[in-house]
Amino acid sequence: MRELTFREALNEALDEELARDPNVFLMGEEVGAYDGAYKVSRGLLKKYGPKRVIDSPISELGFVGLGVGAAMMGLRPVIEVMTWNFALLALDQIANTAAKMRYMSGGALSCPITIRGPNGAAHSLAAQHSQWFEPQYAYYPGLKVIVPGTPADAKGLLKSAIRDPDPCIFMESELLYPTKGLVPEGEYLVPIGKADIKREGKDCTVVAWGRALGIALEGAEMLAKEGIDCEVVDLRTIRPLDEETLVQSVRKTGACVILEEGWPYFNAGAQISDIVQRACFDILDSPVIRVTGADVPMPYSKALEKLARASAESVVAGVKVALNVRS
Amino acid sequence: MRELTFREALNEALDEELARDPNVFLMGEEVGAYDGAYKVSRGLLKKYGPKRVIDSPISELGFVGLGVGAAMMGLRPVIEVMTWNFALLALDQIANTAAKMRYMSGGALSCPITIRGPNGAAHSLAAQHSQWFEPQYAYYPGLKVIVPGTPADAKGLLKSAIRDPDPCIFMESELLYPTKGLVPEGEYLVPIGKADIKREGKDCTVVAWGRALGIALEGAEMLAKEGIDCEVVDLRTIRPLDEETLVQSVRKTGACVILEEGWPYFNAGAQISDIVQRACFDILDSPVIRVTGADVPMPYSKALEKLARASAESVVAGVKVALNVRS
Amino acid sequence: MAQRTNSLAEKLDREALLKMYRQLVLIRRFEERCAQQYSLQKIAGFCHLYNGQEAVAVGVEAAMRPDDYLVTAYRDHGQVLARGTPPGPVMAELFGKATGVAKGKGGSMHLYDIPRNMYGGWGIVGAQIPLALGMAYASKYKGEDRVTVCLFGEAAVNQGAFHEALNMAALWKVPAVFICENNRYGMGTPITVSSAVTDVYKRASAYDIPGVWCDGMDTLHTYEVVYEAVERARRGEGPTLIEARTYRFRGHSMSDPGTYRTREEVEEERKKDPIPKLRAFILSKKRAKEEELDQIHEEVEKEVEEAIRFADESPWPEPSELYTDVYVDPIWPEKVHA
Amino acid sequence: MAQRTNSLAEKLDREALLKMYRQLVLIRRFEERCAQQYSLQKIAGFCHLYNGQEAVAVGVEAAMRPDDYLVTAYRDHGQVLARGTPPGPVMAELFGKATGVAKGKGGSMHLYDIPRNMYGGWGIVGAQIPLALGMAYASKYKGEDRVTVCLFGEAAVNQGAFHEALNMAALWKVPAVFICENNRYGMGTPITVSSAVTDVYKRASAYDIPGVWCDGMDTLHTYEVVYEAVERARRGEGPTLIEARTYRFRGHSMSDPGTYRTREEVEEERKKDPIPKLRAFILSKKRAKEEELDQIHEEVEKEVEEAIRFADESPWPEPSELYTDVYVDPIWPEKVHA
Ligand SMILES: Cc1ncc(C[n+]2csc(CCOP(=O)(O)OP(=O)(O)O)c2C)c(N)n1
Ligand SMILES: Cc1ncc(C[n+]2csc(CCOP(=O)(O)OP(=O)(O)O)c2C)c(N)n1
Ligand SMILES: [Mg+2]
Ligand SMILES: [Mg+2]
Repeated sequence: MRELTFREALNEALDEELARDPNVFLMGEEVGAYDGAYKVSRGLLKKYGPKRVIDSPISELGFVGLGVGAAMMGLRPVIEVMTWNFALLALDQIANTAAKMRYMSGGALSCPITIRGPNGAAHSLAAQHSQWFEPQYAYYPGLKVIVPGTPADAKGLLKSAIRDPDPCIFMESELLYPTKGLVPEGEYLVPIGKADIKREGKDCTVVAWGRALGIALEGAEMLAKEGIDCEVVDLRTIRPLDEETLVQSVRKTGACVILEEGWPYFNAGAQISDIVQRACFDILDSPVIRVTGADVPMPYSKALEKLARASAESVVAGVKVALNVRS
Repeated sequence: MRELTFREALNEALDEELARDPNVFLMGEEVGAYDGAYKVSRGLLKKYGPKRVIDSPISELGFVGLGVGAAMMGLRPVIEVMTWNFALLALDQIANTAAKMRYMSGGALSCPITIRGPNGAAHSLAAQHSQWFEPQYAYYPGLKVIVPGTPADAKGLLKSAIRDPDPCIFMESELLYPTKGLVPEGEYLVPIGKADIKREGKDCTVVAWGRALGIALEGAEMLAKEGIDCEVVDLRTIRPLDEETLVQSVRKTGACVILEEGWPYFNAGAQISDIVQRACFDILDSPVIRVTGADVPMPYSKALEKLARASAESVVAGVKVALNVRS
Repeated sequence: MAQRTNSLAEKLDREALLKMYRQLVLIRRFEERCAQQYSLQKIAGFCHLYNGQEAVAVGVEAAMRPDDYLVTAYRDHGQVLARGTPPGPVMAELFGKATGVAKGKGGSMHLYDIPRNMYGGWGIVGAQIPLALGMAYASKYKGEDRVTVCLFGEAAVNQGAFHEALNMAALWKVPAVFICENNRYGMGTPITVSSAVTDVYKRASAYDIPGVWCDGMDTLHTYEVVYEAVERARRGEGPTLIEARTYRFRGHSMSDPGTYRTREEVEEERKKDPIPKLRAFILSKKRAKEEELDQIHEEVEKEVEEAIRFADESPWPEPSELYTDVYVDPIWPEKVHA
Repeated sequence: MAQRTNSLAEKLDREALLKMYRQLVLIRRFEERCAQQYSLQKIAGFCHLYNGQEAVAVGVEAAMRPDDYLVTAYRDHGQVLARGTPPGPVMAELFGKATGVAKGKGGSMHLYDIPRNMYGGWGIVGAQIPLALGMAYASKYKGEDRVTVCLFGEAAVNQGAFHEALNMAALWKVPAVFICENNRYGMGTPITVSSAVTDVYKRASAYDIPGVWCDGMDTLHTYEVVYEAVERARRGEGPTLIEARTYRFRGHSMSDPGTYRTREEVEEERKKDPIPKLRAFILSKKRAKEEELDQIHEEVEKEVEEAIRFADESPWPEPSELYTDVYVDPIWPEKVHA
């Protein structure tokens, strides 16, 4: 095991997969000569040349569609969207073409594409650049939606996504890129669709994924000091969702808090809450509690932005509500 | 009160609003000379002329963006998307521009646009033409999402949407267009954000909206024959959601089934379920049950399509599960 | 400008010409019978017929190698038949039967025949254009000398997808030929109402690629013009935009009465019917006798009749098929959604 | 083709020229101070400076009437200052303060001044082009004789939004002027790498509208070319596509080291600095004396200093502001989301 940043872990995954399979190529805005807007593809153009690492024009619908078409022909495109905010322009090619081609062709077509890029807010990027898109993609049958929370998972899941025969939506986080974590040496894969318990505990299950994982763990540490022992379930994949691990954990702890950085309504956590309330109805002592961002477009000003965002403190508050503990 | 079809009711709403306010115009593919792909705008070009009723090129991103820009300047555009399936191409202008301009400008800009068109499957239109989009839009703060289920509501809500100062997403249904219902004479508005109890009952609340309302009512009638008395709550608006009416009903009946025609995961019903499980935790005797379409792209063949879709029978089954009644 | 070639068509042998003729007749007859079957409610949903435009699919097919790739929109019956897919599985698809080319899951707008390099069949106007870019990109990537031909209507040209894809296709010189089937209407909207530039081929200048037009009611002219573009692409010289000027004899789809066109206009265009045109050419060049051509009509008649029988007698998809083909491996246990 | 006009610039009076000069200097100085404030972390997020491109915003402003509308992308400091918004509220916005032009909610990429007809400030590349179409459409609808000027980068031209909007703008002859600020790079990507056609103005041919270029390092040439297009639009003759050839002296945004350009290239371009160019013109035409121009520099220096003080001393937005301006009337009771 070595310490790597999230960015380096992703870079290794891309590097290894480019080396392993000549059908893998990386395309997107600034991925080549610029080494990536967020430097995830650093060095790859130099190493693999312009056939494998391609700078695209700013044409999200077009180059995502290119990737979908190339995947349909058996290549393994990795398409970088500079951020998922911009990928709304390409949603038609993802939801109407990639997600459906296999079904509409009665299984004759496959679309082994991976589309990846940063999701969620960084700091002070304002409304158009600070959005979480998990629920928008997880709605569509035909897609897989992966949102890793640690460097090790990021590497193993990205490699799995690239090898997966179905279209994978892979969501990273600008704020996670520089964060560090232990990453196994050598080749390994993390399976798509398996949650992971990142902290065991007995009092309350906290569900999180992506960057929210770190916030959940931080909240759990704060609660531990008050004698409350949380189990943190890292979903890692949103579609398919590992209902088994999720439900087992809640059945063990008897309480559930879902942390999501995105907006509070019609988000991914709502689905998780629905699953839990049904599967754990008989054992829950209190309703499922959800901690989310505020229901507002993200404000620019730091003074407001911090109020709009989910935090470890809000996790602590949420767990206390779930456990009926007075603060 | 007269009987009108859903289509006629919408047409009346457009007609009255075009007559009332010279700032209202209707634009979309085929809305003019062709009288609308689904004939909702029948006769309006003839009556109001090409300044008020405009045929657009097939450029969803462009003409929705045009509407957003025109609304920003104080006009009241009604933009018809031929179906919501095609509007994915325009989602950027809706989610990133229309929904956010007021906030990003600190209140200096408004976007009183209405974007409307059919949502959901008709018959045998296959995967790309048979999708429900409520949850995709309801996620975004800044938007209002309206999905009427009767001709009377359709008329009153469309008029409210056109007059509303915020961007309204208005979802109709091809299958509802020819269906009839009583519509009040003369001018009236139905408020955005108010649910309506379409059938009173005491045993179980069935939540529905849009075309699912009819299915829910049909299911309720079938259940009535078996002595089960359902209350059918028609949400009518998905964002903002009338939590009060919803929760009151469930607190009265003690059980809740949510019917949604769309896919089962990360849909609108998940949010409703989440609200109910929390607000009614103390009184629910069984978990919230959800009845939805299947988690597959819509198949073309009628043999398969009928299996993929929510039905009155599935509502009956869902209510029995919720009430712990054996079939 | 319509590209004039060195009369490639003159060099076509009897076999090639009769094959083209048969394809024209097959498509026409297939579509006529589709219309009937639609009224009988055996075909459902949206159904866009190709009558009148046959010269495009057939001319294009003649210009392509069998291993070249084809992709088009929802008006796709003609193209899949031209590629050589037997009419039985095509009709069965329209009937929603298990023996259909997409097991009944796709329907009229989504026809595929991957072994014959027919890649659909797509329902979102313009969406197949970036796909075609990706297909051609893949050929170039793999070092294949196969060309991708992409068809779309004149109304699709106003989509951003067209613009983005053509820029990249030109920039990267992918082996693709973009063919606009300009039948002058997008549903009920004439091109003059939707496009600032009505000579579609002129849009090529914005991408610095050749733009040419061909008579899309003339199978041989279409063949010649497309052939040049396909071979140009094969030589690695990049994409071409072709405007095939054509006309659909029927409404936009089965539910369209087509009242936005005058009877006279339709009559006028019907005089340019590609079938008599190719017939006259074949006879004038003495490549076949009248009876031989009549014979083709009879054979096709039977073939389509047989296709309908096949579709009629085919089974419906099994209920279990509902959940297959969503993913390679199902992601969750099948469950009732109630 | 660069449009040569009848030397409109020659007719500009002293006052007009000094106003332009002051605007150039103000923008330059404002941006220099922004860079400093950014390093001091008083400005956060993405911050795209306008140094080098000032001639475009200033030339455009001179060509517009105050009641004409302007809309641009995220590189918008120059435009809002050129429109006449005082630098204080602009700087306050960048600081995220309550006194900012958008109450601190928008930030650097989203600057607005509706009373001065500056409509933003948009962050999705190309998205302001359909908006501009709608703005101009609204003017035409209302019968106003006001023109909408829309600015965008050369990389935005590859977006579908550009294509769709230009087609409709041309089709409906809306009173809009589309100005591409061709600074030759979209982030780190040179136009040659992203566009099949690098003379942006030539794209106009695909919409059958005039396409012209101007020297975007020359305030007066920009003024002349844009003026013709604005007046053409005002006369109801439809839109024009203008390519303003310019250059940004700094990186794409504050976080970009700009290593994709050679030092020589940047040095070469810096020689074309629009400020000395206009200064030389003013002096050569004897419209003002050296000292008067120097005086402007001093005044601007103070003005920007004052703007920073104003921003510094301004209060942060109240926490309650979090929930305002989402809708005209809040749709649900404010609630804690924990
Ligand atoms: C994005 C999108 N918008 C609208 C539609 C509805 N629609 C289907 S076909 C069509 C007309 C297309 O005309 P054209 O491109 O000329 O092709 P043609 O039908 O004439 O072959 C329209 C508007 C659609 N399928 N997709
Ligand atoms: C749709 C979209 N894709 C990508 C981005 C990220 N991005 C912001 S600016 C930019 C470069 C734009 O270049 P250009 O249009 O030439 O304008 P310039 O920055 O040179 O003024 C990119 C890629 C974005 N904001 N929106
Ligand atoms: Mg057409
Ligand atoms: Mg640029």
